[in-house]
Amino acid sequence: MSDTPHTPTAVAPEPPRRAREAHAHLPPVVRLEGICKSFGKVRANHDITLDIRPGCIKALLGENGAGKSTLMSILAGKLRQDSGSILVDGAPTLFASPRDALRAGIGMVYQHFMLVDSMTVAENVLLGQSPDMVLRPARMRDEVAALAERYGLVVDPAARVGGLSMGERQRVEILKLLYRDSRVLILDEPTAVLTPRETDQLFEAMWRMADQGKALVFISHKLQEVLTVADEIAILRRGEVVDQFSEADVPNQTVLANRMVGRDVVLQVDAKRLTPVDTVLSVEHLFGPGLDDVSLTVRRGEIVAIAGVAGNGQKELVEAICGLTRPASGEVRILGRPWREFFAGPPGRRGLAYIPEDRQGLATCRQLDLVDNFLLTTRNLFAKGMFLDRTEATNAVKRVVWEYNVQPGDIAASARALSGGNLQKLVIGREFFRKPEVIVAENPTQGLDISATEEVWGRLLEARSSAGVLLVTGDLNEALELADRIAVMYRGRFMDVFDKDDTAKVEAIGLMMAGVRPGEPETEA
Amino acid sequence: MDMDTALLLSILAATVQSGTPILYATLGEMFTERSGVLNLGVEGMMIVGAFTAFLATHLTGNPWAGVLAAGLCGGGLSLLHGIVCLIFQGNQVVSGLALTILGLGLADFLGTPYVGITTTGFQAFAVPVLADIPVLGTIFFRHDALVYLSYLLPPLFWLFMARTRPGLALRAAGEHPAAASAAGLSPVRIRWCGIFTGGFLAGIGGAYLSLAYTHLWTNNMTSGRGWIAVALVIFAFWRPGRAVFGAYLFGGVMALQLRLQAMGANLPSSLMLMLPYALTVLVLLASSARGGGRAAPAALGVNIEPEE
Amino acid sequence: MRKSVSAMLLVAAMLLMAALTGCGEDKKPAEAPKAEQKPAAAAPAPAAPAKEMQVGFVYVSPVGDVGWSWAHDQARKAIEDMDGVTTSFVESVPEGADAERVIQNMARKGYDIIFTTSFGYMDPTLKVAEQFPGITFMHCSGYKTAPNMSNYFGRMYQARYLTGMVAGAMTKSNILGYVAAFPIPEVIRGINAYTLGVRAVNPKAEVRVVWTKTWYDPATEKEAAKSLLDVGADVIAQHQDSPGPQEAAQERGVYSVGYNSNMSQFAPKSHLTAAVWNWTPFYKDVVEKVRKGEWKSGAYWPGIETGIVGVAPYGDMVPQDVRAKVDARKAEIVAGTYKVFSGPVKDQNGAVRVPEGQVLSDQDMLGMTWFVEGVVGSTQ
Amino acid sequence: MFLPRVVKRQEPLQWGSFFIFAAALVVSLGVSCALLAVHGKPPLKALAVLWSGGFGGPFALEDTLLKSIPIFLCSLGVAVSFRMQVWNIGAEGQFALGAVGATWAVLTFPVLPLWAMMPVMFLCAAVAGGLWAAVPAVLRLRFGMNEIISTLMFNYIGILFLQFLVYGVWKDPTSFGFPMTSIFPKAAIIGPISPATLGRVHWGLAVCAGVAVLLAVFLKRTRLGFELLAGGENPRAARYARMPYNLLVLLVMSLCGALAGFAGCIETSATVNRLQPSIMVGYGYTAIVVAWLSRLRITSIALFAFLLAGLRVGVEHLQLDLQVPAAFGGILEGMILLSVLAGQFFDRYRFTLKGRS
Repeated sequence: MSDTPHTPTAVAPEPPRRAREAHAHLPPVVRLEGICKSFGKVRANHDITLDIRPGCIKALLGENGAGKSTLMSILAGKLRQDSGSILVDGAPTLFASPRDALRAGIGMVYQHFMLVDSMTVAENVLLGQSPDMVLRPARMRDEVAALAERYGLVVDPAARVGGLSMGERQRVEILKLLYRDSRVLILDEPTAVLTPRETDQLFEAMWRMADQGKALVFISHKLQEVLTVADEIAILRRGEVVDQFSEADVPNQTVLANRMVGRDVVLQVDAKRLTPVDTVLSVEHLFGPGLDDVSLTVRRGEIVAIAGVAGNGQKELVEAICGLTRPASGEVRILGRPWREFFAGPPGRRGLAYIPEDRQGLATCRQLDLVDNFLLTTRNLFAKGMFLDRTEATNAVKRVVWEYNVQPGDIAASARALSGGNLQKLVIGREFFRKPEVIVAENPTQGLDISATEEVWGRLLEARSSAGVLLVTGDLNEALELADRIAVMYRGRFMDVFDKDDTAKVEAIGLMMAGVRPGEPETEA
Repeated sequence: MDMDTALLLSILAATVQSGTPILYATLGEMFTERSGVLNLGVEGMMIVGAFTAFLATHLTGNPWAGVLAAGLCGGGLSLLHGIVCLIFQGNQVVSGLALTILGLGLADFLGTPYVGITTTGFQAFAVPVLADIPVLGTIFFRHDALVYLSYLLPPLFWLFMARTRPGLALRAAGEHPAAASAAGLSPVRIRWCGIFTGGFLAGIGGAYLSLAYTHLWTNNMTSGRGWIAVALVIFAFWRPGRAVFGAYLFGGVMALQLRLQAMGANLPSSLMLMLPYALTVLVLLASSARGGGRAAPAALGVNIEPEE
Repeated sequence: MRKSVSAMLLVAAMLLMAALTGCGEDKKPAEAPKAEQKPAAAAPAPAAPAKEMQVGFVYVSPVGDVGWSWAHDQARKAIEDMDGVTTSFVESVPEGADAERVIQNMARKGYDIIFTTSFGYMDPTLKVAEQFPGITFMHCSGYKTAPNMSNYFGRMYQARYLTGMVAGAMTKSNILGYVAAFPIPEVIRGINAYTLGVRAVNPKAEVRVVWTKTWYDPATEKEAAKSLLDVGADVIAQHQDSPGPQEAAQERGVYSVGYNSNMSQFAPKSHLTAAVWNWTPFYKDVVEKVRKGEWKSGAYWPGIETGIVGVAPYGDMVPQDVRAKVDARKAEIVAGTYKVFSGPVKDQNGAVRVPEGQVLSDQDMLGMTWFVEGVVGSTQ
Repeated sequence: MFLPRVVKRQEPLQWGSFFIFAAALVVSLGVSCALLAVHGKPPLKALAVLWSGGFGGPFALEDTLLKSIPIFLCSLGVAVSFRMQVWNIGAEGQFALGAVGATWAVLTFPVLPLWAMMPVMFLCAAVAGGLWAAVPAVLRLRFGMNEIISTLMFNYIGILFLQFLVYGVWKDPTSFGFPMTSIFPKAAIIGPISPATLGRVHWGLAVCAGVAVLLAVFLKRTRLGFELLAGGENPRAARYARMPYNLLVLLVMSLCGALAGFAGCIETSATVNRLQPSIMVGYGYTAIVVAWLSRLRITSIALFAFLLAGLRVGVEHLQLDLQVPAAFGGILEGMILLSVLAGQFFDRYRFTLKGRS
């Protein structure tokens, strides 16, 4: 997905680069040459050649699944390429482990932080690189504090990582690499977990690092950010580099987007408004871990989207609504029935359907076949007394597989044979089979290709006629395309809930995601 | 000193003594678990340690050779767990159980000819000066060398974990192996060390039984102490200080159960013998109810998948 | 590379263990029974012409334990030396269903006499005896018989009584400790006889009992002995096979009384004497009788006069007058002029169990479940 | 560098897993035999004795079959709970309580006729074993207590409780004070099916068959059975699909307890005809080995229960013929479990030599 053009991010107009030219003449630190990598039959990287230069921020732009992370994992020594070579300072180098890559001065900040929660910031930074046998906590703290100061990455070295915000954790990750004088820093989707304000701070730190001669690789699928921060841009599509631009010849956003997705149209759907009728889901004053006084109603015939940076309570809210965790206080009513009563039994017809983000770990069992996976939530529909009617279930699965075009359609195969998109189709087919009247969909198109996304969107809009849909998404474009109303979530509470037609508020979504109400002065996030 | 005080002191001294093998095993298992590996084979490693300690002492005449042999063989057996879990990604729970079955079998199989022989082993000696401290001297400083050695372990354990580079690495491997890996460490290699050290200490715990507690060897002489050690690790919230408390608590109950009979308490002996096991359940219940499970290393029992 | 290093370490550790055992093997005197060299008898027919008598033993514990099974195995070795007899044994056989299978295997393999030497083998032995009427079964320490199955035991309580006399004379604190295995009549009888012996020379003394529920667990048994020492006992007696209690006594510098065999090697400084078994004469007699066809089923309970039980040589610390007194009483028991459980015998609560002038019957002794006066402890 | 590297398998193994199992068996037998050789025993002959003792001939098969009855029942329960990732290693104690429950029924209603006695006995055994297993389940669900430790401790406590009863209140007054109940009345003894053709093989075998069929139907055809299977596969998905996870844990534990209780009941009634402490010979632990080897497939459980029973019987012959200590059985069990565990690696991964540049 391309990032939406109408997201106002508060970015400094001109990068405050001072020492850009100081490094321009230097040869590349690292050169990737003809890298190929397959997982089974899936070709993740194919014949990729890239240069990474000191003092330069290189953006790797591509959709989910384009092979960006795989490529960088190879560079960081985490994965091994099938063929091709990595040249460090011109010499071919073999990375058997992240250790080898680190020795060569290449470090990576992973999307999922590699930090030990129970240790302090200083301990995490010095993990695996303290020169002494015996640790001296006071000296460790001083060292880390000095380093943080130098790059403008403010964080308390004595704090336990478990208590830090995502932005702070990311700074710790960067400090880890800086501490060991890494020359190449790879940042994998670093802004996904950040508020806009934290994003700006990160960019400033990146420029500062580049000025000091570091080579940075910025992996993203967000055009706006890439254009803001990068010096050079490489576009990956389906595991191949389709284009490379240096700072001078970066084209405009639309061209970039076309190159990235491989076709012109940015996905748009025709979402006609329906008239919402009765309330199917109501949440009143919900409190709990990660939740702070959340109230919300969803009516039949509408899609309500919850937008926000991941980790601001969306997961907790969804789990409470979908019966996975008991609400600590407050009231949740589904189809007019209180939480406890509604979730007393197994899922049935005309109830609530939950399409979770984690389709492999939560919505399905990898080892079971399609019929058993189908029965997971529909078992009550095929129960005859204490027995299960498997014949009828098998027929139903066959119908759903055909109707939703699940490939490959062998219902006796285990679920792990399905790709992400097909698995999602199966899950949606299963959930819609029950004719639900409340649908909770959590990032339903994440990791899906364009055509699958189109199909999923279509299904959700279609389902709206008989159900109320709660759509939780980190993709603002998705929220704006599908939703009738939008709620912005920040630190466990709704900043606001408003109609999609309220353009003033829609404009302010970015600020709200950072915890700022429109009209209020911006405060420290 | 009147009779009751003397009795109390001797019970406390016996507490320290019967707590010592459990303390070794508990600290060993704690070490292994801090590296992220759950090794339920403590009972097996202890019994193998008890046997090899006896055998080596019997052959060499030097109990320290026995202790070394016990450590090496306990550690050696634990490496089987390493092979299954670290190389072959086997289930840690089941592998540990298998290790227990195997260890009990091995020690019994190899040890049968040695039942009924005595060996030199360790003898109690009073530590000069310290032994003369009233009360404490009697309780703590009139034992054998392995008991004195065990006093050093918990502080060393703490120092190692909190204040050394390898300790930091070990904790990282147990909490977040991927983070350790990203930091250039090899969590698998660290876990090998954790497993071996745990086995080594469990072996010494076993050695205590056959070289100091008695100077004899017999099958099943660990009689569940290894399992109690596994439970104590949970009870201790993976902290060495609490492990000392737990081990001595059990030592106390074991010492008490027989002394109650000797004092003429008219209770069926089966019920008395239940005490340590019932206490294990209670103690674990208390620590579980207080959320002790949350103190566990985050990656405990989770294998490190091989990288492709 | 790393993996191979660890694998090598492991192999090395295993080799070390194996090598240690191997060395140990060499030092042990070769005592492998000859039976194992012969191919197992293929025909299960019990009526095979008996050129060689095959005698089988089923033991509950390892023969190396210098205790109960060891004592039986001494006798087995003696039989093995007889002409035309081969023996074999199975050790560490759990009582219960497994025992039945082991005994049955022996019977199928054509053994002529099978000795089963633990109480728990009684019912299994009986079951197998019913299936193999041509084979002679000898069960030790039980009470059931069949046409081809005898039970036998020795009057160990007589030796216990005598050792009690020694202990009673040697105690200063008047508290004696008794580390007991399981609360079964055999053990209770021994404790009672021991107590009677103690009180015969020292009426003020009491015997404290601790149950370990073990037959061979040095750690527990030693700890039990220590617990008795802690409450003031200065002589320790035991009814298990491990020398753990002896060790405990020696470490504290007090006296001990052994069981099964002369245990003085484990505690030379504290070992007063021991109540010992000597099964050889009885077993030889059984083999001879079976061979000659004179064997009869019955319940055999020979006493000290046959030498099946006895008292081990006294330790140096036992004074001459005590020795003389005990020896004199031993002579009376051998002659049959003195019975251990002759009245009046009171139980723990002071009730008279054997009135003045009467003697407890064998039946009552075999089913004894009460303690005599002077014992502190529970019979459960 | 020609070190092999590990690659995740994309397709599941089909027949290969059988060969891997065979290889694991060979490895474990090989190591065990090496130990025998070190001990100075002829390894090949030992294997022959092991085989003929456990499986060679009608007597051996009869013994093995008898022994596999309690192992099979315990394994069924253990397998179901392992499948739910509930690490119940308390089959031994549940077996003991089952024996206690059955004995209680016999001692309380000694005059019941056979048709009433049997159901009452089995019911009491199942209830006693089931409750004994339910306690650790409740402790886990309510307090998050580790069930591995609690079930293990409950083994020790259960066995001592059995001893307490047999040494105390239940002691047969005519047993001369020995720890055993009186012999059960005829109506309470599970008899042989057909002494002429099947020897001592008793009706417990029929109970096994019945239980196996019922369990198979339950798991394959009922809703609760489906929930058990799926819930064990992925506990998170079970929560997602709103399966009553707590109830399922309680159910599998109680089921395991009840099945182990059946085993205890059968052992008491059919094999020793009375309750005595020596019925405890570690079937509950062997069941763990069987359960893991067979991964819940009921036919596999039957096969492996028979195999390990044969191993135990064969080891007794080893002892008689070659004076190999009984503990050899433990070594074999441990080695087989370890090597099969290691072998399962190849279900998910394979080694490859290619792909290094």
